[in-house]
Amino acid sequence: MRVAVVVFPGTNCERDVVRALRLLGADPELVWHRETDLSGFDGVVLPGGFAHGDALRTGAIAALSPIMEPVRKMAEAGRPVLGICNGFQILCESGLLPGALIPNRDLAFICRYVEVEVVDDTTVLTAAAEPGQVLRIPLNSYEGNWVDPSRTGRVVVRYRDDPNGSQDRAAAVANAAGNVVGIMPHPERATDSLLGSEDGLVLLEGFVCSLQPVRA
Amino acid sequence: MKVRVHIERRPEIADPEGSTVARALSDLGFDEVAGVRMNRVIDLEVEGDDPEQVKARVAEMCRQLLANPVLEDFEVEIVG
Amino acid sequence: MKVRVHIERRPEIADPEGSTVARALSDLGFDEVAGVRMNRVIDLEVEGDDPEQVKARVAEMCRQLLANPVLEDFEVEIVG
Amino acid sequence: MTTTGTPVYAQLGMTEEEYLKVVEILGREPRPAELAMYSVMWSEHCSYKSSRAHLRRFPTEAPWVVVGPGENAGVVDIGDGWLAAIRIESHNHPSFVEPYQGAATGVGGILRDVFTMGARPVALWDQIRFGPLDQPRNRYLFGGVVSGIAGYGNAVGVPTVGGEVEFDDCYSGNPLVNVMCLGVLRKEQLVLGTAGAPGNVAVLLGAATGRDGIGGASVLASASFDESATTKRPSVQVGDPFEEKKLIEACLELYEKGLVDGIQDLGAAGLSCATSEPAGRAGLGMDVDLDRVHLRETGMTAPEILMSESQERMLAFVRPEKVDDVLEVARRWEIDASVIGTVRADDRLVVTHHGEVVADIPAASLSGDAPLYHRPIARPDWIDGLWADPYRPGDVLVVDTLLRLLRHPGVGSAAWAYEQYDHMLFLDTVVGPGHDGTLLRVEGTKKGLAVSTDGNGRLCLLDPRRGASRLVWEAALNVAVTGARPIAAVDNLNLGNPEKPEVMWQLVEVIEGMSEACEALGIPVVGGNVSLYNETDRRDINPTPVVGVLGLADPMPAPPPRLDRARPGMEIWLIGPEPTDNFAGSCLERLDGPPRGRPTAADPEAGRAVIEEALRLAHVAPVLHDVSDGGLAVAVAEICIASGVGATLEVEGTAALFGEDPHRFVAVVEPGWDPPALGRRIGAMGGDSLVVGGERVAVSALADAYRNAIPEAMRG
Ligand SMILES: Nc1ncnc2c1ncn2[C@@H]1O[C@H](COP(=O)(O)OP(=O)(O)O)[C@@H](O)[C@H]1O
Ligand SMILES: [Mg+2]
Repeated sequence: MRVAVVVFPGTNCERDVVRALRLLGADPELVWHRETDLSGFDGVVLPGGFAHGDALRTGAIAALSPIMEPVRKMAEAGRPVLGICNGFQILCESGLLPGALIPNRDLAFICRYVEVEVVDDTTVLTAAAEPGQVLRIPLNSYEGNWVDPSRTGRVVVRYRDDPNGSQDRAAAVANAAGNVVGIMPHPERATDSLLGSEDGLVLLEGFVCSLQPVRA
Repeated sequence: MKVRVHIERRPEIADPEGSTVARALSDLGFDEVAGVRMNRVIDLEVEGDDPEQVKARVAEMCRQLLANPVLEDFEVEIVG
Repeated sequence: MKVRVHIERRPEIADPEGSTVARALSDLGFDEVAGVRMNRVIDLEVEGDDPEQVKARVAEMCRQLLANPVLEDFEVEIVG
Repeated sequence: MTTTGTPVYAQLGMTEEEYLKVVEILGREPRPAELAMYSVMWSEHCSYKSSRAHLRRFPTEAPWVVVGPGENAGVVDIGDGWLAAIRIESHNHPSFVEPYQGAATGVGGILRDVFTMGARPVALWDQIRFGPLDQPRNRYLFGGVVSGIAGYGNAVGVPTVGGEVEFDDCYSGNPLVNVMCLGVLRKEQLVLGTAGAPGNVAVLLGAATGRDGIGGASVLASASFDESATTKRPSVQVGDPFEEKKLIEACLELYEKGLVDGIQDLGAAGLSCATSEPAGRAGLGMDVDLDRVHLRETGMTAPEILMSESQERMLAFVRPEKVDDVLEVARRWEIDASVIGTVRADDRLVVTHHGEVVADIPAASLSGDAPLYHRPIARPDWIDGLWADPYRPGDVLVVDTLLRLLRHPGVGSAAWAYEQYDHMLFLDTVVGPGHDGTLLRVEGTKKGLAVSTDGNGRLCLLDPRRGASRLVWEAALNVAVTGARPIAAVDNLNLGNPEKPEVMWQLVEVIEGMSEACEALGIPVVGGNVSLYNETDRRDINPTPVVGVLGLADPMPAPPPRLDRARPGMEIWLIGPEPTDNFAGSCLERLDGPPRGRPTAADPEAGRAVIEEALRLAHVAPVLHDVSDGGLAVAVAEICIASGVGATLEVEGTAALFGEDPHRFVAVVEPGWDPPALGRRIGAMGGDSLVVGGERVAVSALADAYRNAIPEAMRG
């Protein structure tokens, strides 16, 4: 199962995502943001970091990168598209997910474990999890405060407390079809008990399982 | 040509920076402050002779990149 | 009273964000852009009747908190 | 050459003697650009002219040292073809002028020092010191520095995994901002700061050059602050972590493809340093054409271009046939690159601007002939008075004292700071901030690298030699309790004005103390930094050396000891010598007033034995925690808080509970273990309170005090 892990200038979690996906038996590959073709890939991950230094608005410049055309096509074809942290921000900026991400309520960068609850298991990210399942996963962001004036976003994972002011305590949001998901905490950082938690595995497992070719 | 773009956060969107600054001002004893909104200004140096045309181009830049329609409104002004 | 504070980065101070935006605009084909500077505007709602006095108070807020005197210049304007 | 009556050399911070030395080297009056280059290169910050003679005292050799002091970072062999690169640097003065940018550019600079060596930077640490938080200005500086470190470190994508936060009056007008970086590389990727061979082409990579920090870091860090400092500010350097991130990736690709012979970062003294040092190291010269330097501003003069401290720039030395490949890599990573010079076979550094020669000097003279001062040294007379009058606490209320200690922002949790730092990136932070040493696994191996940094201005004020020695021992023990054997040290010597003989005495004593401890531990000093003139209105800071110790765990204990692994029913043991009732320099003394007395000296024999014991126990015990700030009571309280379990301690007396004598650590173990020779059982884990000396306090109350110490103080 080939997964494209997109690298924008300023992305920094790409190698962590590759490591975690390999752990689950997927075949991840780094793809530079100027590429214009993703044929041959079964899914795509936009990893965390600070694409283009977060200039202007987080994710704004990356959303216009050449790679986003094939990403959009994948999304339209129903293939799994996952944005983690900065990747979530890019998906919102590109319109693939509703809403936008603004600075945390307390205006501070937050790097710590948070507890989240899966509230919807019908997306590519939550397919292997149970509704109501509580996970402990690191949050690591300054602009993690999701706002959605249109109120069309589907919240699929929710913070148990409210670390950053996010609307509906949303930690992860999906499109209507459930194949495009953005998540603010980092599941790839919770894949090894030696580092403190393995709770991210169930999310990434769902993603990897969803890579199976869709029946025509 | 000098062009100034004002980008204003829509009133219905939360402004954590503005609230934080408002709180800090009142902590400093500036009790007369009733509200604060933080906005952005982007100053561009753009080549071109026709102000209307330049304005139209910059508006296009705003639509494509400089402003996010979910959060923000923009205004373009030729300043020199 | 509505007060607007313009905060501008001093011209000799580097503006990496502006340069990144300039590069992005040129990538999008807006070749006419010769330079971009990112600046800030703060809109305040301030209680008070005497515009001069309000202006002086807001200037004081700028000195104490709103502007960074090492990097930025500011200007206070009563807008309504 | 005078403008407003003051000679130009003096305006540039040079003495008349130094100026005459330039005239002697050149055999003529220097041109303006030449004078500019000598002035920055011969500044205290760049030339170490007051400290250099004394730094030679450090032990610097060991079979595993690959690169010792003198290059951008120290490099040690950690086995199986892997090397570790480490360096520490101060950004004290810039952080006082502009806390956010000062700290941010400090992070940028230390990263460049490490990836200049061919290493991928894997972790950062920050050691920051401010005046008390009850003053708004100190809160502003602390907040600004922490956001600057977060803003740069997080965005550049290197985790900040540890550090120190301390508060003391003496830093009110002069905060200390030190940053340290660790990198890892394969042996064959090591690159040095050399120009290589004649004919090599110099390629300037990264950000455009502007008037940033003209006479900035170097001159700023080489003079004291006074009233006029705020008006004479140089143009502040602004960091761009995004540019640096691209630069890191581009440089690592250059090394991987073997495209560069040598590379040098542009830090203090900018191009002056980056051209002359690599040429000087190779015994060669260089032609440099300033017209080819990519500039951010128009109308820059030659001296301005040569002195500019614009950030995020590197100078690579490349064989002519590889230049196109280098430019291609730069293009792909979307960074600017300009070919600005060629290495000469002779020793001249020849700089042209607008077709005119603006400098023609022996390249090596900028660093090689820098002034060397043997400044007067005198032991301060006040020290005997302090020694004669030690603090004697007598009996204290245990719980009340413990809570007061935990509530002190220098003892309480630093989470307020480190939760703003990404400390988890790269998935290798096995023991992160909030413990003793940081432990990082080395991907693809069974090895772990551990680092701890320690500084203590109070101890070092009272006895700089004993104080500095104890810092080394403490850092070494911190590393050992993660299971890693100390293998190297770096240091950052933050002191006052070296023109005062007392400060020079402190400098010499600190170096002696550190050297003695490193020798006793058998670890070399592989690099460091000296920051002098840390004074405001003639008041010097306490001498505040910061020591970083690097340790290697091979194999790494998995899981390693951590503060949060204690469980009800486990036993608590104390390993190490009995404490004395000496409180000189301790946290308990600080609650009472200024430091006084003479601190206990380190005991090398006990120190070594305790470290060996820690190394053994790290593979057995769920928790090992060294006893330092606040003594045993605080150490056990920290275990209770982290693990969420109470404890009963069978220990009494102020010295035993709050003394900070060196070489002691706590082990929490399963009952029925094989007890260590140096240890004694002092209690057990259990319940939800800490019970000690007939008093009792809920763990939740301890946690409250500990976690709110800084947040509370920051609310003002
Ligand atoms: N206190 C010290 N102990 C050991 N080495 C030191 C110390 N201070 C500086 N050095 C070494 O001197 C060399 C030059 O330092 P410096 O000029 O600050 O380097 P850079 O130009 O990279 O900032 C470095 O290799 C550094 O490790
Ligand atoms: Mg260097």
